[in-house]
Amino acid sequence: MEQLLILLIFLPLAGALVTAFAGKAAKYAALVSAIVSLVLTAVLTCNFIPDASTQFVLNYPWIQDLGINFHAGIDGISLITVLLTNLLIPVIILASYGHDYKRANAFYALILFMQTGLLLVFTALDAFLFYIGWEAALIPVYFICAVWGGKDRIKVNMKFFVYTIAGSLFMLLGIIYLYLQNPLHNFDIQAFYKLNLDAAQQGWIFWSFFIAFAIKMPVFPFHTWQPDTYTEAPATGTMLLAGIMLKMGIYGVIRWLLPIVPHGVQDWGTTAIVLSIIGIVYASLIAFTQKNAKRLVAYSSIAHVGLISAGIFALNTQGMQGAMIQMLSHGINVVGLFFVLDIIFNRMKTNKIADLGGIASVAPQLAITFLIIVFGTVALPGTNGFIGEFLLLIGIYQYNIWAVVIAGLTVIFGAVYMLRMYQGVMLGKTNELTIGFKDIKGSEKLVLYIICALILILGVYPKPVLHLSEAAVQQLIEQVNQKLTSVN
Amino acid sequence: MIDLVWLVPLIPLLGFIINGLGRNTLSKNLIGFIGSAVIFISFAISVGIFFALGADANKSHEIFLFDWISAGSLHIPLSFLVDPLSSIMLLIITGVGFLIHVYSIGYMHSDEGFGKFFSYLNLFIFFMLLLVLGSNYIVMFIGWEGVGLCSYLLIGFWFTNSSYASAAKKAFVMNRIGDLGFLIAVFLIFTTFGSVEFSKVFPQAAQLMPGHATIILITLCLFIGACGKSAQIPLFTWLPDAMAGPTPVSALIHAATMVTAGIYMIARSSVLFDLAPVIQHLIAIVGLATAVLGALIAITQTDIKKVLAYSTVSQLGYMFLGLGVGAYDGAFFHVITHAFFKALLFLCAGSVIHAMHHEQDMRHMGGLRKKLPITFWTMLIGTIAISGLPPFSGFFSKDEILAHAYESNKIIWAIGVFTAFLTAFYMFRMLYLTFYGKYRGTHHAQEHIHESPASMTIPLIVLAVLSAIGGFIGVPESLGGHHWLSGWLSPVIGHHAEAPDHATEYMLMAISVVGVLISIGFAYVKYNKQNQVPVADEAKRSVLENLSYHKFYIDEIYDAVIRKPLDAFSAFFYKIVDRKIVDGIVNGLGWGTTEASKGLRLLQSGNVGFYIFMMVAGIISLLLYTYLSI
Amino acid sequence: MGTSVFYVVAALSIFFSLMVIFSKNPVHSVLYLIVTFFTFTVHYILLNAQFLAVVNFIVYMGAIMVLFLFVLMLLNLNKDNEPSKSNLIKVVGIIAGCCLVVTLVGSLKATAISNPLILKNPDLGLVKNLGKELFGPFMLPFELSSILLLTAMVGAVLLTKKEKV
Amino acid sequence: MNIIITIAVTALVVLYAGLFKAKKALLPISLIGLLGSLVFVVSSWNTAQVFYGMMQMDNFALAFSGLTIIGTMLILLLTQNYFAKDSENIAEYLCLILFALCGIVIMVSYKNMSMLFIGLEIMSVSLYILAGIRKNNFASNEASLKYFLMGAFSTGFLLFGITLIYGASGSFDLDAINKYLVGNYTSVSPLFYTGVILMLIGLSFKVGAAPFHFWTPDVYEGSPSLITSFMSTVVKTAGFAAFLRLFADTFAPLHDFWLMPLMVIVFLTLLIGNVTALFQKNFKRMLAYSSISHAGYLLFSLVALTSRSANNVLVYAAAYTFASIIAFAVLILVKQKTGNDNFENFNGLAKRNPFAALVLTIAMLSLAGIPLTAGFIGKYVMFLNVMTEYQVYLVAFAILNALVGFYYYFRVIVAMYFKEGSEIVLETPVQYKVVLLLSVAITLVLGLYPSVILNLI
Amino acid sequence: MEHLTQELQGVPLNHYIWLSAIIFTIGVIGVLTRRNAIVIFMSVELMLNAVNLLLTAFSVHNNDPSGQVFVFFIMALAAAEVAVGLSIIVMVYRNTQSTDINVLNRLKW
Repeated sequence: MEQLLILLIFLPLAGALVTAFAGKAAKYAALVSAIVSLVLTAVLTCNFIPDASTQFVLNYPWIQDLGINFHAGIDGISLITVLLTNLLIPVIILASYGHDYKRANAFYALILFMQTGLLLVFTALDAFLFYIGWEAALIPVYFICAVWGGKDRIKVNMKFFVYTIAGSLFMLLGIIYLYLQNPLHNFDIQAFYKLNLDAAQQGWIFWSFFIAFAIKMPVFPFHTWQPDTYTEAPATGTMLLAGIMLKMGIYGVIRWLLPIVPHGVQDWGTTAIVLSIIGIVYASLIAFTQKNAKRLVAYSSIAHVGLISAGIFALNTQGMQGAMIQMLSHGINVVGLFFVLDIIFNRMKTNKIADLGGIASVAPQLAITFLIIVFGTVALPGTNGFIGEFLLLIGIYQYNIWAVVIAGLTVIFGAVYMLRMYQGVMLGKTNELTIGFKDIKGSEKLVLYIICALILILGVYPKPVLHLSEAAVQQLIEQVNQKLTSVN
Repeated sequence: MIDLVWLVPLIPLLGFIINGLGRNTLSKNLIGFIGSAVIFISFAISVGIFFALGADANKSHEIFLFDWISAGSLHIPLSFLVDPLSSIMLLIITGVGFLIHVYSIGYMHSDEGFGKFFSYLNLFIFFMLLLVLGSNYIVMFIGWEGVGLCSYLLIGFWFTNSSYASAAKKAFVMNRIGDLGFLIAVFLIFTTFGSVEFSKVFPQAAQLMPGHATIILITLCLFIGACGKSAQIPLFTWLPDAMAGPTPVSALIHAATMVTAGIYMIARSSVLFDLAPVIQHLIAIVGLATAVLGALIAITQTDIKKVLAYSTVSQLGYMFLGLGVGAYDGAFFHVITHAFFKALLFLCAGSVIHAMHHEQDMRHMGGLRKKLPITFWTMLIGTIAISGLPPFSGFFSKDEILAHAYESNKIIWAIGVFTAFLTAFYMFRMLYLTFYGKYRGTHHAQEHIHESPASMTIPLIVLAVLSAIGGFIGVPESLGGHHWLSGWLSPVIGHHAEAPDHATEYMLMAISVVGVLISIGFAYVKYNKQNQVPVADEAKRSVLENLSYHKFYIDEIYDAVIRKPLDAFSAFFYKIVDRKIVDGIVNGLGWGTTEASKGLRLLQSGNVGFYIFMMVAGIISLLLYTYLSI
Repeated sequence: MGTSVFYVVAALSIFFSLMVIFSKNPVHSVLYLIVTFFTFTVHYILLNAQFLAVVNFIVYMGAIMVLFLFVLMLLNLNKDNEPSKSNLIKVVGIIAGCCLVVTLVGSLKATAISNPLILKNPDLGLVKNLGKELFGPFMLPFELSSILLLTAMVGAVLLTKKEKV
Repeated sequence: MNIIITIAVTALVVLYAGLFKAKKALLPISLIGLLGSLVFVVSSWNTAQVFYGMMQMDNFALAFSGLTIIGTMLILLLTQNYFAKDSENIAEYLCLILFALCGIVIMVSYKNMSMLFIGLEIMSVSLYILAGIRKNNFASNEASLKYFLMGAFSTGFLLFGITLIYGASGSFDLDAINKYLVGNYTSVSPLFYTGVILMLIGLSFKVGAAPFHFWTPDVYEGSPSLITSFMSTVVKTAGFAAFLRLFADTFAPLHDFWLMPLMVIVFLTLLIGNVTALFQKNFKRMLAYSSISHAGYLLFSLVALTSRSANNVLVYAAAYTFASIIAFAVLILVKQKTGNDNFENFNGLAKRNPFAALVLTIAMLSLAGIPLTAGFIGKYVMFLNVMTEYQVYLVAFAILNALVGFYYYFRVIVAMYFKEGSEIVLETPVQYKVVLLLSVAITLVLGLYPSVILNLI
Repeated sequence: MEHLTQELQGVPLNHYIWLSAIIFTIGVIGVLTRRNAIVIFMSVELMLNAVNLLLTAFSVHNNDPSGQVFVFFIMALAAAEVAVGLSIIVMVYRNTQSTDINVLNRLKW
């Protein structure tokens, strides 16, 4: 069964190679590869036993001298993220069909290359491997954004790149420290879990990891790369960044931060939650008056991620499960949002809310799908967003009631800015620009239908997904609590 | 029969799906038929359930469908609760809903979005049913937010008008403020009782001491939720704006059903509220204030729908007053009667508007009595019903609330009665302005005025009948009835306040009836005899009139106190904090490094002498170190 | 007389080396340098390093200095036309030099090693002795310095020969 | 020993071949000679022979010899047509490079100060000359003279240091010196300390560490690119090997003493190298500053002396060497077409020559230290090395500098991929292709499976 | 000769060190203050000679001939270096008609 995981991880890489040399057929090759991955993921999910154990474990020596192993496996938490990745990649590839990218083979190869990196991040059980995946996912997306992005792309992407890599290098520092502390001298996650570090050590390891993750998510005040990058990146890049890449940070917190330095979390978790919650309100407020829809969604993403982050640090089953499902939901929704904006940009060459309006009257299909996505984002019950947000809020509530009162403002603010945007873009009278808007068709329709279907299905019947991660999440929380109570 | 309850919401959902998918392909007749038929089927089933429940000794049935969310100790099943309260709500929703659907066939016939409209209506019914059927707070919340969504969609139905779209947004956002309260209440309930199921929460809650802090917090949050949905102060301003939607929507959502969800929710949670007298007082006061405010504003409005909207606000305030004084059944009674007569009034107004080609300003109406006879007569019935003249339905329900208010606090009662007088006044003002006097519109329009088609008038007639006789389900004992409704609801709403003794009750009734009659007379003199017409917008008014006409400037106050500061904050955070400070620090680091680079590279002057000098300096310092360290 | 010879010669060394760096005319510098080297030769003799004294005399004074002089003449630099550095730089340079010598000597704590130099083996610096050393343990570097010299030869030819363009 | 002989003989053969105008044969002869020496490297693996107590061909020496020889071979492959257009004396150039390589092999294997000195000087003198072989080029002249003057000056300090150590310990032999240190640990003569510091200065100069780095940018920029590539890769590697042999082994007992100055040097080197590189307009000059910064990282191995220090330097040097060779190879190609080294000339390279652009990208990623390239492994082992002594602040500082590094390395990538440039088509000659492919393959292999090199020494 | 050297045996070693250090520093000062490349080069030679002298003194002090052998190597280097250095200077002079090092500042920043 392990072979399945090897196949899963390296199939996209093979796909990337094929795609790179596929010439004109690159986009189809990429899609085929992505769909095969998706099918594999489905097979994997079917074979997954939803308990707390790590399954499909691979463990091969890699760089033995440095104690580095190719150690990967899947548990419930990983599975959700793997599912997210392999579900969204084909959607994103399909969503890019509206563009005629130059050097398409390189473009699609990079996407698939990134997929391998992401899968490594989400399955790694070896800190070094995790780090490698972490960076391996970053490079392709940098190129995607910088080569195919907007006119300000170079500067903005440089900032993005340096910023994120700054975080990850400090994480590397933390990893090295843990490695040195580990008497076994390897990077095995289980060995890291067993380390007994004192409070000071845990504190600074917490920060070395947290900053990396916080930048990736991004949590206030490490977020300023994000709106610029999202705005300047090509739609595909934005979707990759917001849909999947951001989850690396969340996953990192769950997998690497909480269980390794529970005392650090205990000492600094409040700070993290406060930052996250500030981020929610702050980003929501900023989103209120954004003039560019893409930027607005970018800020909204900061707010949503802030909620997820706060939910995780609340350290309880509901918050964590909420984070799991919200990762999935946010990925789907944000991809949908950016895709709709991309469709609009493709046709109108602008994402300025003031320039748009009235599209709903000429493109009803788009209007409806967009509406569903918007309501998914504002967490209307019956959509996927609600499940996550509800669980997250209940998780945060158990941490602190005032935290939830402030974090809960997202419920209101989200509605305000999202509906403002929807109104500005879709409603009202058509103007000279939007009068000639063509409704969605072909691949656009397919993508949006898939996204809407996912939003509704997850919203109505989330149980299978929740079930996948439940045991793993509970075990993780127990583990953390045990560590908290046993020592000190 | 009761086990089939899942069909009740499911069928409208099917209608939504069919109409939604076929909105461009199916013919209007078919859409109208499907849209109405599904509601009718639901109605039929609801009736069946109602009688089945009546025959059943067990008054509470939980129908489990599937597990929805489960995380840790939190388990939320999707299950329905059929009990007297929900069964009666089913009847109202599907019954009134059906009539409004039928009405809409006529009303919306010429609209492009006919299919869309029906699908939205069906969806609304679905969510509303979910709201009342949910056996736990979360399912209720789904419906709660779902109806908010439909309200958003339907208010913004004519979205090309951007002020309509804004009204829709406003409605949704204001509802959301309440929803947050609801949500927090749910969290509190979950952590306090370990469950959100009604069947587990209420028995546990009954064990608690009254005035328990958590309970107070829970009920407060629930009340905030109810305020949002049921348009109470301070969250009521969305409801008048919601009149932007097509009139059947106003009738169905913003009069008969959705806005009463708050009352339903509080009635449902009466066990909790009974334990929190402080909150009950708060509810009573807020309700009363809302009732007065709504009535005061309604007096001077010129838009026929706005009058009805503020009247709705006012009536909702009444219901809250009822809840606040512990008359849950009275409040609920008013919900029912209000559903009848307010739906009727809105539909009549719709009929007028339909006839006037979407003219809503009463200053351009007048003398329509002859041209629209059915509309006139039905509207007259509705007006009398709302004014509270016996034996029309409004009389009984309003009186029950007032009687309980009197028991609770005389001042509250006095204000309540005064509000009732106001109600009678502005309702008859509306009636006179619309149907009496001379026609004040353009001649061109006058020629086209005609009575509405049967699909519209039949629902009017049915509703008029209901408005007229609907009060008999709750005839108080003092008038020889035995208050069937109260008895029916007693398994759900265990505790209810004692009614005052008969003599007092007679006196209260007399006062209110006489007062109402005087008000009507006053309106008659002013608007029929003297043919006064409200002045144009820009004309000068007295201070009080001006305040009323401009809705006490509440929208403007909100705008200045909340929206503008928030937008200013937004701009401040974005332009100053985010761009300048947070991003400025990041960019500053980059800039600093570049500047450092510019500076440092000057060291590389190209001059060998300088290089060697620097090297020597380095050597000297290293030697100094050596000297110092050994 | 004793050790005073050393001090006299040392003083001369210092004096002439100062003259080397302070005389404006490069040719004079070379000549002073030759004199300085001569004083070094004397030092070698005093240390009984006869072989080195000879080599120093031949290689430095004979070959190297002549080369310098030759180049100076070739380039026609026998005038004191060197644009001198500003006085500030000179002062700074001298101060730096003083600092250097202070720190250098200070770091050596040279005063601590006051034991007099005693020639334990009078034959130490004789050709025979050095030859044994050179062709014994130092055979390899000795051989390898041929590469160094060869390199220098090739380089000198390469750099100064006119290209056929 | 036979390695040096082979190289030296090859150099002589080349010199003679040059005399007989056998131009075509020069490069093959050199390569065959180097290949021969490489064979000797492999064959004497694990033998740890000591020659006359002067040279120790242990695995350390062999590994570094191997690396420098391979690096030289790759650079020699780039000489095709490189010198031909402005000189007749190709044989001499090759000969000088080979002589320098001789010096380098001595430097990596010395066991006696005299050998260090001889090796260093053979190498340096060759380089003084090589830097100036563009006789009519002002920049080349300037580079040569600057290098020479400052090199000679620094040699003085190195020699003074050797003298003082000799004075204190009474020997030039590294073992004897080490024995002296261990034997008199508490009463090491003050002369010795100063000697160590002066040697630190001399060697820092050779490897281009701040504040003794000033020659580096000017000389690298002024020298012919090919020579610069040799200087910045092979020579730098050798310098570090020499550094390591002396400080990591012989002077190890005094680690506490020279750690502090070394740290200062490391900090300064990282800072100056990275920060100054940021604002360069000239690609070659940027590479010069980047080489300074890499010197800073390489010195990490001396900050914490572990059993892996030597090997870490090898890994890092290998990563750096191959990536730099790629960079210089592409630079030479670009410069031959456009005439100067500025960044603008790389604009749009991805269109003109996608292969070169891709390869250069990988090289830049490696230099920047991005995972999956050798450069990352190099940086990683260095960080790991100093982290064993928990030099957290140093690593944090290095990380900050690495960030600056990303910035300027990515400028090249940005220029190649994201900017529009001239339409001049750039062809890659076969030999260049070979060099580029080999280097990139090594870079990636070391990045993906560094085990091949991690335990060499 | 014999007598002379015997006479001199009283000179303390540190005086040699001082002498070398001073001459070495004079060389450094020369390098720092002069602009003529040839004079700078001569100053470097001065530095080397200071080292040579010290090495010899240590050699005598340690009674070890290897120090003097090393001096021999330094001389060999000096010879090589002079050959190369002077040819570089000549080459530069050919191009710039100057041996002033301040002319050499085209490569900077």
